[in-house]
Amino acid sequence: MAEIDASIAARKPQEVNRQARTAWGLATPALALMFLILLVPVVVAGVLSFTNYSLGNSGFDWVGFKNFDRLFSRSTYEKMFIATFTYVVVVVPISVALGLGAALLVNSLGRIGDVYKTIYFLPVMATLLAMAIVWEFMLHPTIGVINQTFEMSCGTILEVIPFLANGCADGFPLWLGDRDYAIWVLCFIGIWQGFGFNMVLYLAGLTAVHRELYHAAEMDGAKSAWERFRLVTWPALGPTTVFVVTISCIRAFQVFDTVEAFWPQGGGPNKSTYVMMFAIFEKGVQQNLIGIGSAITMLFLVFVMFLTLIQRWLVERKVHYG
Amino acid sequence: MAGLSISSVTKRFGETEVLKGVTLDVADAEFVSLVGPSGCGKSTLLRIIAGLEDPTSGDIAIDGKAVTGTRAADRNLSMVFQSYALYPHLTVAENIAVPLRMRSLSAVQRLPLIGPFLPGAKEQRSEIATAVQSATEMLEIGPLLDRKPGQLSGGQRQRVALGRALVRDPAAFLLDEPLSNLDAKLRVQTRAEIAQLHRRLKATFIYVTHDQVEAMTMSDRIAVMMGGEILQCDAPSVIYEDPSNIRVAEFIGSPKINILPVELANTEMTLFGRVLGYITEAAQAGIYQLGLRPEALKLTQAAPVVTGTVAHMENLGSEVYAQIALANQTSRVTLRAAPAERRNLRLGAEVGLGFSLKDGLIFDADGKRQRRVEVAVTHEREVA
Amino acid sequence: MAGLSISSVTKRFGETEVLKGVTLDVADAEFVSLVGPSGCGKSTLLRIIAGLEDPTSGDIAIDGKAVTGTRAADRNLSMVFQSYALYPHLTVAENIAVPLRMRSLSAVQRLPLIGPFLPGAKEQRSEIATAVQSATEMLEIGPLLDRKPGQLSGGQRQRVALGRALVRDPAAFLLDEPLSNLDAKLRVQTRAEIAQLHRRLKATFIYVTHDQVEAMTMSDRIAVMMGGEILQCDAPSVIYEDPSNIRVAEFIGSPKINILPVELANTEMTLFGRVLGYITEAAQAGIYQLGLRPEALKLTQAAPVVTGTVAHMENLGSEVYAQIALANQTSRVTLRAAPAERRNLRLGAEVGLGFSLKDGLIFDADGKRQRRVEVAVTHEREVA
Amino acid sequence: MTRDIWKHLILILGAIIVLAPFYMMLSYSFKSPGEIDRGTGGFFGAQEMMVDPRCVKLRDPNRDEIAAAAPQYPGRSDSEIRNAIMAQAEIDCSTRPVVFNYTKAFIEAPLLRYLLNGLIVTASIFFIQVLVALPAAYALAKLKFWGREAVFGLVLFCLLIPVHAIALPLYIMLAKVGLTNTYVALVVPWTISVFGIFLMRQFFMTVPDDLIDAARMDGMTELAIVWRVMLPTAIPALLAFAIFSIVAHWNDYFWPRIVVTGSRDLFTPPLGLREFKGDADGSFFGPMMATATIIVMPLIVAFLVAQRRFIEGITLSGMK
Amino acid sequence: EDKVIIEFAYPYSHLFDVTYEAMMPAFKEAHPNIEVKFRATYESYEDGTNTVLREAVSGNLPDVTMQGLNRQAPLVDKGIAQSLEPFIAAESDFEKDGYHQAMLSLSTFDNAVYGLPFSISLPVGYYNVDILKEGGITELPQTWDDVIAACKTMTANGIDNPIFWGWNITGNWFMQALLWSQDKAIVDNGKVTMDSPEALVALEQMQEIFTECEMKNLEWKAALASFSAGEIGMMFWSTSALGAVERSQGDFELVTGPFPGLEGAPKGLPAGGNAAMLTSTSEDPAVREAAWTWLKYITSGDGAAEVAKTTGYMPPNKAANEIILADFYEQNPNKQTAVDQLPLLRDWLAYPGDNGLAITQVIYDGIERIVTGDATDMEELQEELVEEIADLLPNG
Ligand SMILES: Nc1ncnc2c1ncn2[C@@H]1O[C@H](COP(=O)(O)OP(=O)(O)OP(=O)(O)O)[C@@H](O)[C@H]1O
Ligand SMILES: Nc1ncnc2c1ncn2[C@@H]1O[C@H](COP(=O)(O)OP(=O)(O)OP(=O)(O)O)[C@@H](O)[C@H]1O
Ligand SMILES: [Mg+2]
Ligand SMILES: [Mg+2]
Repeated sequence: MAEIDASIAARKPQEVNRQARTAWGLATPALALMFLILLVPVVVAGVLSFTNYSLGNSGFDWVGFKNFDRLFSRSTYEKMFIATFTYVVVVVPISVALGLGAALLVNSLGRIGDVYKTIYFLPVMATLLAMAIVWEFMLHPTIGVINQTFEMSCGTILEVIPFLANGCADGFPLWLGDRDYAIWVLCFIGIWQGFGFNMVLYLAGLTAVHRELYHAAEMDGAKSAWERFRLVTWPALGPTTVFVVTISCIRAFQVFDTVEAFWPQGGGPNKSTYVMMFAIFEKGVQQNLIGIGSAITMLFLVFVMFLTLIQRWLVERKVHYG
Repeated sequence: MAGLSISSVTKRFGETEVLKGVTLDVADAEFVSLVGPSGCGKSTLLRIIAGLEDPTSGDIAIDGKAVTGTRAADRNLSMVFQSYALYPHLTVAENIAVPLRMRSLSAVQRLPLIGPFLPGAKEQRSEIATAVQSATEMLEIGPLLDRKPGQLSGGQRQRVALGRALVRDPAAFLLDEPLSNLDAKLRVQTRAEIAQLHRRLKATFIYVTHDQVEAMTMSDRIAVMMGGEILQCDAPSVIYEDPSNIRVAEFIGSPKINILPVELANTEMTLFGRVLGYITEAAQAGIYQLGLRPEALKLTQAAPVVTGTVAHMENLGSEVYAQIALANQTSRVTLRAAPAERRNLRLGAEVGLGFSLKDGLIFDADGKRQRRVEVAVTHEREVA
Repeated sequence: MAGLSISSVTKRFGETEVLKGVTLDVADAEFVSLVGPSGCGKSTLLRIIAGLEDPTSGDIAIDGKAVTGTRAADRNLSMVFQSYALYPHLTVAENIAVPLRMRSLSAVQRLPLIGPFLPGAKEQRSEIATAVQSATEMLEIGPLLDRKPGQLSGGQRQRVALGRALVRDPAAFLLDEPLSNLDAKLRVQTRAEIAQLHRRLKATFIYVTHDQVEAMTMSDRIAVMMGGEILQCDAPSVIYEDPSNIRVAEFIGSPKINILPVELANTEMTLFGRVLGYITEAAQAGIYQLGLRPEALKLTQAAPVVTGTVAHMENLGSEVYAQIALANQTSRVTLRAAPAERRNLRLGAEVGLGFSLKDGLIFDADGKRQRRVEVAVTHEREVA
Repeated sequence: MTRDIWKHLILILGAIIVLAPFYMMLSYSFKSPGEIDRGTGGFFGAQEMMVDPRCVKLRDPNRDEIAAAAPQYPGRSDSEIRNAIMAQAEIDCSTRPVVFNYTKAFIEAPLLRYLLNGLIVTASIFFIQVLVALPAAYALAKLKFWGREAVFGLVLFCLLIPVHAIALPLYIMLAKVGLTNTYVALVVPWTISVFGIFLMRQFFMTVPDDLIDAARMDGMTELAIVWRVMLPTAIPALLAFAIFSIVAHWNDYFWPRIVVTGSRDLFTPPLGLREFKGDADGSFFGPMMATATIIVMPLIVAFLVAQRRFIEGITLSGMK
Repeated sequence: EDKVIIEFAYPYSHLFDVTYEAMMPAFKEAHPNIEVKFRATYESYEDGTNTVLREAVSGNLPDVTMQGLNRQAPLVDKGIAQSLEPFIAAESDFEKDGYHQAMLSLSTFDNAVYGLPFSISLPVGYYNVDILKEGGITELPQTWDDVIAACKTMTANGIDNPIFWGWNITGNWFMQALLWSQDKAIVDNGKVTMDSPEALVALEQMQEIFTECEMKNLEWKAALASFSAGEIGMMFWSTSALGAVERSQGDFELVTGPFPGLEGAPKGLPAGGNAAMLTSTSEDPAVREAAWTWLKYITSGDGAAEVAKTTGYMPPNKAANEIILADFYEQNPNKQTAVDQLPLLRDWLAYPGDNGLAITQVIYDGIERIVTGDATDMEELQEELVEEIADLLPNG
């Protein structure tokens, strides 16, 4: 008995080693690059967040937690949190749901669905800088198509809708220049731009669903599309959904390009779209206050990491792999 | 409870024609086995009946009503898939409960959180639990109820698939090789359970199997399918004893039937130049094929019809199959013998074989059964 | 070409102990069948031998060398998976060619574009093509070479999986129910091909099957596994005729062996109060179990040992199984009879049964075979 | 069929909303500046002749040049001569707006060169990303090893890192090794795609273990399994990743503008847009939209090609 | 023969590419041994500054760079831009080259010249004569009160969008315009004068304009589009946008007029535009000499003339007028307006310290609150701004 135990003890680590060695071997290039390209800069940023470094200066002073201290005392930063959260809370669920919905509809149409697939994916493919300009024109308060379309409804029966009635009376919203609307426009464009990508991810996920399972579901009496979805599709999409939600969340937290394109200065009317990434950019790049920019970055990381952990903890438990 | 009628169903996958006009009527409460070589179209036919695949042409009627265009879910059939198709994210118990939940609980009652508290839901849920319980006990997977399919052995998965099909009471059961991965003991037992279920529910069964014992013992009729056609559909004993086609005769029965060439000239029937008998009615002269089941051949010392040497032996414990290489011929015949006769059957031993011509089946050169050829036997050579 | 040695291998999945110390030595070029009830751990054992799963404890040696820590790819074994595990993106031909390409072509030669033009690659590629060709012909999947697995029937997939395993010449073959989805004819044929391959390659085979005919006819030895242990591993005829355990006896043989309770008091052996014989050597008095294969029972009118009524009949064509409900007893026995005896076996008919005690197997109450109990037979009751 | 009509209705409504900006973009790329700003001219614009201001400005004569030209315009005052020259210039420099916009896009911004740069950069990035990410994703999905959770956690953490936050340290690192203003600088920071690792890992999780085991039995090394089994069975996921990676880097504006401060020869396509950007001094929207339209074209073509490869249910069809 | 290569970077390609293209042939002829390599253009002034800062750290600065006028100070502070005094001293007739003294002073720090202005802009009024007529206005307003009055008349006559006032131009340009109008510098002696009464006047003036005229908070692209489309009556903006406005101008008559003042004409106006700075890190005197040659060329004489002809900016150098026609401005009356205002030219000031740009943003945000109606009490706003700015000042 003792002998056997000894042999187990002697062998076990060696065997684990074998898989582990291969695994580490496979992961090493990725890990090395991750450290060099992502983690080292983050550490640098972490160090800088305790300084008052500004690009072009020959040195810097240590300022302790002053940069962090600042973050919590100015009303601007409060607006930053509000804008960021509003964006995330609105964009993530809607773009995930629309992505899933579009994927399911498109998938159920077979070949014809390809047309929609391409169309819905267009916003993902287009250069944001150009699209932002188009949106600016479309959202132009007077000559933009959107308000002009609304104006067409003036004097018609549609005016019973309060929004249209108000608009016809007092003018339609300024959209981008309107502090009440700017954030919603931002959300809308975020969804417009992002759901197509979620759709493609879900389409990829759908290819991993065993077709025979749909047949089994049919035989089991799952008559409605919804029942088949609940029974087969949704569980099979679990891994995809984890991915889509995580990524959508992170991307929503990292929203920046649109804000910069629309409001290169200041982050929207009354800072209503002053999202976190823009703050990092404004401080760290535009205003060349590397210390504060780094501090916001650190805060951002801690913050998003925390939320990602919670979310993963909630979602991962329910997901079935393979 | 319903009869099925399949009329001239064809199915093409691209270029290949998989079903070439299948017609089959299954009476209410009948148990029909579908046998045939691998790839002949059995699963495809089952899937067409189920409504999972559209036939290229032809019609299906259930209980007299054409179901063309009716969705699978509305045909009220139950099916075991050859590949099991278990829901990977559900436990064994949940997998088996699915068809019941889908059909007996309303959409609202199935809701995850509030569902259980709706009126009537509780009783129905416990009814379902009972049904699942009894199905799993019957299939001996009771202890596995909380496992996911990924944690089961092959045979256990198959039993779950079977459980999911049998837990309901549908118009008809379509079972695609439901026992292929079970051991003999369990198979016999499950076979008996299915037979009993059949009697109890009086349900229609279409049962695809490769196991002839299953087909022979369970079925009211066996449909032998080959190359996308049904060659013969008849009671098991008829299929075995009175096949209408040499392909059916060859397919059914293990070891395979022995086929020997016989010649008919005038009224004489000869095998390897030796007269076996005389035919009473005139038949076209020419080469015919004589089919003899392994059990029709008997070892004999006295005046054997053919002689040969033992070329190969297979001992199944309960019986022995011997392959005899015929003297002066290239062909071999297989003989089924009792274990007791093993001593006569050492490899290389010279043996004489006899048979009774009335056990022989005569086919023409194309393989069609010649029932009209009646042979007046001249010399019986049976051994005691 | 190598022997395998499995020593006290155990395997746990979380709480459940699936293998409880399996020890088995397989000689070089030996063909061992692994049989056992569904879920007993056969596939798990195979996967451990293959190196796909690590045993919780115990060791595997191939050809005398411990392979612990050797990767599956380096053990040079070939395996058929119960679930086929075909590469869904490759055609049938490519699926079968994979193991050859992986082992005979160098990494450079395998490159998609330039590979074919490298020196030596052409010959090797054509060698591979030839090997694939002959494997597919043997398995009758020649016309399907360009299909993807998704376009195949269940049996065809299984044959591709088999082809992929058999195309190589490994140290040992591990086949997990490779014929379960094939029809009888093809199965017999493939069985013969495998047997021939075994003879030709002199390779070691471990063959998991549920089909006793396969196990009995192909194996040098059969290992009967139950509940994570190997109960007996012996030549087929020994397993059938001389099982060391009642569970082995019950598991092997279809229909199942009949077990009747016998009592031993002094030197008398009694069945249902009737003396069957006297034992020559003294044995512990008590209740024993007498195992009688269905073919050991004979119909007899004269002085039957037991009588009963025919309760159930199964006609397999080549033979008939009759279940006889014993008079005044709750138990039934199964009888294997020739088709000719069917007329005596109408349902409900009263029949008498006799048997020769030397065909009986005696087990103690725990199921252990009692080989020391020699019975001096008092009255033979064999029928002619 | 009625079900499908209902689906089409929803999808078409969505398509209209999604397409509206593209309709505008295409339309703007045809129109003259005035039509764009005023929102007139329908889809294709009136296509009235317009003057290329740059061409005209280049022909605006100096005092010396007017003096030189004087003999051709006898008896005219200097300013009359200038007027005449400018009038001629305006005639010579007139084009249709659509021609104007697209020629600007291709000539003023050497867009072909930029497109080629874009191709080189995105292709190299994607190639290396796949090379690096897939083995890691496979290890994370299918191999058991000590520290797996930690590595995966690290991947998730890296996913959170915003490029804008680390751009500066990265730029300085690259500058220190003298790589700014090279293709390398455009490619290297993106060679690691934690996104790709995460995505492929999620899809690899759904590949049946038996398939991998079969590959091991067939003698594949773990690396061979990655390329010969995992990759083909996860083709749709790889395509999704390809689309993501290519789209992101083809359109990336932020990073190229940071590292490419030297010659314009290294510009990627979106940087071509900046040629027409003037902020408060007014941008040139027509050529800008023409450029944007041209930039997105290769992506659309690539997507159309790629989506043919989204095959249904490939993963499990070889399994029982 | 020895070719000297110098590297040069500038912002806004579509505005200035043509300018350099026009001046290159003459330069090449004059200095065949100097090859100017144009770097990637800056996307904007901000981008220009950031790029140079980055390049300073990584050590690959161009030899000559064009920077926004208000961005020169930080580069001088950080020692990136180099003094031009040694070169000026070596030139015998430098003054003769005729820079407007005011312009030169824009680039003078601590009595040393660090940059030479290249293109200059000033705030002006753009008027849509058709709308003004429709709104019942015939005279261009001279003071903000006039503007407000005009607004009211126009609104009364059914004009929806009477005005757009370019408060959102970068660097608090219009805020500085209102302060300079009162002859007050926004930075005085290293102090930001947001706490001065003049600043309060400026804030209140803005509030008055925004609210009384019911000005919409338009983003600048939207504003330019609206004006070009003929939707806005009066737009106060930089002269430099003239080209763009004319290009897409709708069917209406456009005139430009001087920037209104608080009471009467403004006493001063901040200069916009950019200046050439020497940032060469080369040790080679030949390169430095070549850089200076180029720098001088583009800001004087022939070079400067092209600025006038090809852009909406004013040339930095009187010599330009010798090269272009004297009646150039007569032919381009809308460009004349800015020239007329030249005497008012004042510094576009940068805020001191590393936080200079942050201060700009604070003031920008403050003004935005006025436009959006978020801030109503100007005194309170001023207080808040002063406080925040104090926080950001180097010794604050
Ligand atoms: N991943 C797992 N987790 C838990 N239990 C498992 C797992 N895999 C297999 N088992 C259990 O281990 C036992 C042995 O499984 P194995 O697949 O070896 O059976 P088997 O003998 O091949 O059966 P079959 O003939 O049905 O294929 C079964 O009871 C099964 O339920
Ligand atoms: N999608 C497909 N495309 C092309 N051919 C197919 C497809 N599906 C099945 N087939 C072919 O159709 C024939 C019938 O298949 P089917 O599955 O019905 O056979 P089967 O009788 O069930 O065989 P098995 O006993 O092997 O399961 C086979 O030859 C198979 O190769
Ligand atoms: Mg089948
Ligand atoms: Mg198994």
